[in-house]
Amino acid sequence: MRTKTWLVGWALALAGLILAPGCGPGSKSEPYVIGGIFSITGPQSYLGEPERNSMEMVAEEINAKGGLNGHPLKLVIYDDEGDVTKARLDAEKLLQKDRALAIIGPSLTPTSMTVLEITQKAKVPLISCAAAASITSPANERAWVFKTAQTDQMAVSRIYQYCQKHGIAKVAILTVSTGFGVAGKEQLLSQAAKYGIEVLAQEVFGEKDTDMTPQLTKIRGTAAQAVICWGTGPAPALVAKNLKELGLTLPLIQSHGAASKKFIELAGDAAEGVVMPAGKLAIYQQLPDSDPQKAVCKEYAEKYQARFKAPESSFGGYAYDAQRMLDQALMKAGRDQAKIRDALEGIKNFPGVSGVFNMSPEDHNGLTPDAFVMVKIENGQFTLTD
Amino acid sequence: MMSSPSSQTLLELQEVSLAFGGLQAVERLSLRVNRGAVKAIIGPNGAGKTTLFHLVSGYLAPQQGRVLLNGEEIQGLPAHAIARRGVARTFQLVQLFDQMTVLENAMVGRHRLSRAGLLAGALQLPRTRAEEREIRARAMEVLEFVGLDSRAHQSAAVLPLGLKRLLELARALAMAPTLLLLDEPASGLDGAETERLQEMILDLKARGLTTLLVEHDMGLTMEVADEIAVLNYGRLIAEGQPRAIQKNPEVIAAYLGTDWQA
Amino acid sequence: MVSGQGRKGSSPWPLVTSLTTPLPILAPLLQYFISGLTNGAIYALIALGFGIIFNTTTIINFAQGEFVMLGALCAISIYHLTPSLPLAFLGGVIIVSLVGLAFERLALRPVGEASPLTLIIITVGAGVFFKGVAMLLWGKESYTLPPFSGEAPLHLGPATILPQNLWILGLTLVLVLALEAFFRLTLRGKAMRACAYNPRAARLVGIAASRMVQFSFALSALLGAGAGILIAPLTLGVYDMGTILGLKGFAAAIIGGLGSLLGGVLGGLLLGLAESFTCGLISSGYRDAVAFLLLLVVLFLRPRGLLGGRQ
Amino acid sequence: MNFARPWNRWVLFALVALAIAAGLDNEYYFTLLNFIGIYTLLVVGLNLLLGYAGQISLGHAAFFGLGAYTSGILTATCGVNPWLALLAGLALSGSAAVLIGVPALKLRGYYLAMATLGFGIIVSIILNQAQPLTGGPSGLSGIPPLSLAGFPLNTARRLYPLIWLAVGVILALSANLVDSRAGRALRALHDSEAAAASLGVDTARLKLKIFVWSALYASLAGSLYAHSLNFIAPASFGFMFSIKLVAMVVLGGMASIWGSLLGAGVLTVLPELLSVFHDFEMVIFGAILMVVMIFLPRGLVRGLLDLREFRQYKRKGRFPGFLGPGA
Repeated sequence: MRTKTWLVGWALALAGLILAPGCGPGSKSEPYVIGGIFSITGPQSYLGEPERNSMEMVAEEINAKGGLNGHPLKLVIYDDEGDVTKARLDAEKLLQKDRALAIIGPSLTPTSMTVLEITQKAKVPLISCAAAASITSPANERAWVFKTAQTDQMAVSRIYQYCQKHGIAKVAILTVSTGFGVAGKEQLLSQAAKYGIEVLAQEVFGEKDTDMTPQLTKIRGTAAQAVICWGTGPAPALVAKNLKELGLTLPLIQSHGAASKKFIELAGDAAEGVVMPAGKLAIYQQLPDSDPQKAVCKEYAEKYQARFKAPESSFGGYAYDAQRMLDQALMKAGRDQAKIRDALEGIKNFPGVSGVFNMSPEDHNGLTPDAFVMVKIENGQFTLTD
Repeated sequence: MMSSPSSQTLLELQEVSLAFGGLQAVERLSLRVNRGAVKAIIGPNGAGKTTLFHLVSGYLAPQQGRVLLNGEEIQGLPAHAIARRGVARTFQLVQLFDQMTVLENAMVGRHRLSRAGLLAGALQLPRTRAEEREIRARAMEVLEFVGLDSRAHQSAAVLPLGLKRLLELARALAMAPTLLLLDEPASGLDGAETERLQEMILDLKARGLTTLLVEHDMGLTMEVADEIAVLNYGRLIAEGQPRAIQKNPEVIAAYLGTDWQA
Repeated sequence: MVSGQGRKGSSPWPLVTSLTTPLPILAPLLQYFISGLTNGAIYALIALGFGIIFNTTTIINFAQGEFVMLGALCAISIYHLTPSLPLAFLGGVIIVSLVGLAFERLALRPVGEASPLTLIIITVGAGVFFKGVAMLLWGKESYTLPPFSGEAPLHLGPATILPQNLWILGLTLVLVLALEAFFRLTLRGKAMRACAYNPRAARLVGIAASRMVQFSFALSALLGAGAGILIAPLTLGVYDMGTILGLKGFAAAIIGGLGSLLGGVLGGLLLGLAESFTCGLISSGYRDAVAFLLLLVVLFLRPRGLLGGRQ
Repeated sequence: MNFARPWNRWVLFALVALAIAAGLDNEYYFTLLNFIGIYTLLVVGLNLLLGYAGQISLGHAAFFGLGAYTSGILTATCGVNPWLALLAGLALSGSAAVLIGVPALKLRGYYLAMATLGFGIIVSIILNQAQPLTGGPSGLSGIPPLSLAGFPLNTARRLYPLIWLAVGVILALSANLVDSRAGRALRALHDSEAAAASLGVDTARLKLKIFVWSALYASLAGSLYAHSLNFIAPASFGFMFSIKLVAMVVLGGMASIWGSLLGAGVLTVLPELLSVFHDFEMVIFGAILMVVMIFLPRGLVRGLLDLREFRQYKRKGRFPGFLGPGA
């Protein structure tokens, strides 16, 4: 005896109907629609959440002042939870359903790589907030892709310049097993020779690992004069604590991924003396007034704390700069996506939180190593160091 | 249904022993079952009757001794290999396939006599569909034999205990077995159902099926059994014609305790 | 040059120092051993939580790891309200045992004696549910909890150990002995084990099986929370810390033998050591892989585990 | 038209699939439907193993990953023809299934669950760490699209017919399988392994065969996933995805082929519809697993049909025959 399963057949047909009318909204509505894809939940939420907040903060400000050339900004932000499949679906939604003029994000390297495959084909400008250099290079295949995060290349060169200055020739590297970590490790290994630095040990740790003493014990066995820890999230703070526990006196150099007040809070007094490259946001008070970024950082930090009652984050700065640059491009180019792309590519000495941007056809990041300054943590505060 | 009688004995146990930890479930048991006969095994609870069944059907393997089917050693073979040699069984606690219908339960009985594998089943080529029809027909036959054909499409789970036992019997018969092991088929049946079961066992015997029966219902045993073996504490204490066994003092002592000395 | 703390004075353990200083190869091994033990003790504590419920109900609670997380986060919140560690410990432990009770009552009781398949899926679902609720309550940040007795590392020759680790090792030892005694010697303990062997028979002899089951869930939740609070100063508390800890705790319970609590602790320590030696000597990337490889080896060669009796 | 007879069901299935294709012009919906199709292949395979044979696997995403990465590596790095790479993926996943299945399927209940879970985690760690081969955590890009006789299926709309043809074929094969001799033996060993063995069913071999079958379905889905996204990262094949697959099986209904389609559909569309309050997704997801297992153990499809049958019984007072297989 067969059961009647028309119920399932009808359910599928109904699902088709419900979804169908949703497509094809009026595309000639007033506002400029801007898309956003961030890892708001999931393991990398400490990146996505401040990025979304900063983007919304800028849009609220613009709309309060009557929008751009009279067009209000309409933000459509999706959470990809750090998952490649979701990021792809969110991007398709922004392109097909919401008809976004341009998209900001995603927060991570893997999600950015999958999204740029279709935004590039659809000729829609994308400003990624992820670090890997491969997002905007090779330039000829990435005409429609920009990025506001400083690339790992620059952070590594700043670190190695610092090591040279302080007579550190032998280092051990400890990198996280994520896209960010792998990209950092490649740069650390490829640039070492250029600065006359020898990498004696290459250890890795998981993003969720909570005890790195075995790796550090192995490093203690080498002749390394400093430990370079490349990671984001809570783990780098635990590396600092483990280092202190083991009584290791080796100087600890972190990546720009750890340049946040949260790192100091979690690492506690193990953070003392830790050095890292950071965007100028971390120490903007100590910048000379002549530095064009000081005003921008100050404004961003104060507005963010007022609006969200939480400390500002350099990751949020990536989206903040992206939204402000996009506003400038929209003012100039209006709705034409090709013109928006050209406007973005033409941005020159634009002071942002992450550095002064000078875009060009060959460089869709527009930042130089001096977007980073070396900072040291002394009694719980970031202080400028050379 | 019958295989050619090469020798008088279909099943033979030689010095079979099995112990669970300290408990000697079956101890150096030797037993013969003649082709075409109905042999009953009786004995108090815990005498090792069901263990004997598990040993013959391959559910358990003996620690010592040999089990011979048609002269071939089968002890230690996995249960499905022994089943494929034509040994069918029912269970003391009914083991039906509850998520399937009565007909489907019977159709699984035809498993050893059909060949379609996973791929053939998925593709449903004509050959497989033909085999499927044949399986369905033979399954309906055994259901008719036990009188369950009217409930063929009902779920096995809803049948009352009596009918469940009949379905288990039908499923075993669907294998066209050479040897049928019945583990207390009458327990839980009312008078009429036991009567019906008795007729069926005799009918099957008439068709030449060899049966090994474990049963407490002495009335049924006396009617159907050609020979009775009595087990106590895993040892064979008596064997012979039903009449003789009934009067055997040792058997009575085993069942009713020593102070009932006749 | 960059300033850093110099090493404090000579170590109080002359024997250990004399042994390890001449042989430089021994020093890292000792450190791997110590960090292996301390991590292993964390897995052992969690394995105990599995053992208790299994001893009473033959259920494997896949949400056990989330009790660890909830314990840590509750204690951290309480500590922020009133900065007293004992109060935070007590509060965290009580809250989570109530959660354990509610979980048994609402999710497992209605199902009765269901198949392992059903119970696995329900407890896995509960784990995801608790994680989701924790994310809503505590957000996605990581939080710290101050260690119970200071952060100054103690020196065992070249190797160092934190006082917090001694708390973990110490409590694990105390707990396993207490629980073994409880299940072996006390009447209630035997009653709980009776429920596992045969709930119906247990009821027949007047054991309120359902109350025993509830008690076992409360006790194992309490233990999980305790473990969470103990490790929070080292591992930080975050809403998604429970999953991997739960899996490793379960692996430890199986390696040691599901039936035996002592086995669970042994399994945990073994797991911790395997991890830290692999990480130190082979490759740090495959640290978690070795833990589950060990699990597979035990499952395939000796499913009963090292000390497991009951199969 | 009686929908019960098999052929009518496939006509309805094709009709609905075509209606959706015609009705939509938007790439997003095709991408969504393609994912539903890919997940359905996975869920039907897992349902054969979990729902019909009663063997739990908490590491099924591993075979999905093996299929995806074999296709990805062979095509992106070695330039092999995608169809050959797909076959290679099937071969690799199949042999991995035998390797892990033989020892694991001797185990029962929790032990089997933990063995499959351990295997799944080990595979996802290898995908993450074997960076020179798999591209590591930042993923593997440059996977070419599939092409049929030179016609590249490089958009979701073009891939849609191929994926849903595969889904239709797999659903048909699985529905036939479940009703065949082997399918009955499978369901038999789920209800009582001892009784099935007593009828001559080699339960160990059959469990292994169905384990390999479900791994092949997963590998096929993995290859299609790799070629539809052109980029894969290890995070998509981890432990949480295995749990999501179990949820799809449970929601749709254990031992229900069509339920797998419904389970995959609902749990793919739900997060998209709920995108406004993403933070609740985990809570809802966990609740579904618990509630369905407690109140609707036979899943949505059978649960609703049971409800309908029960109401009929109340109204007409006659006791309807219970449900046959494959509802």
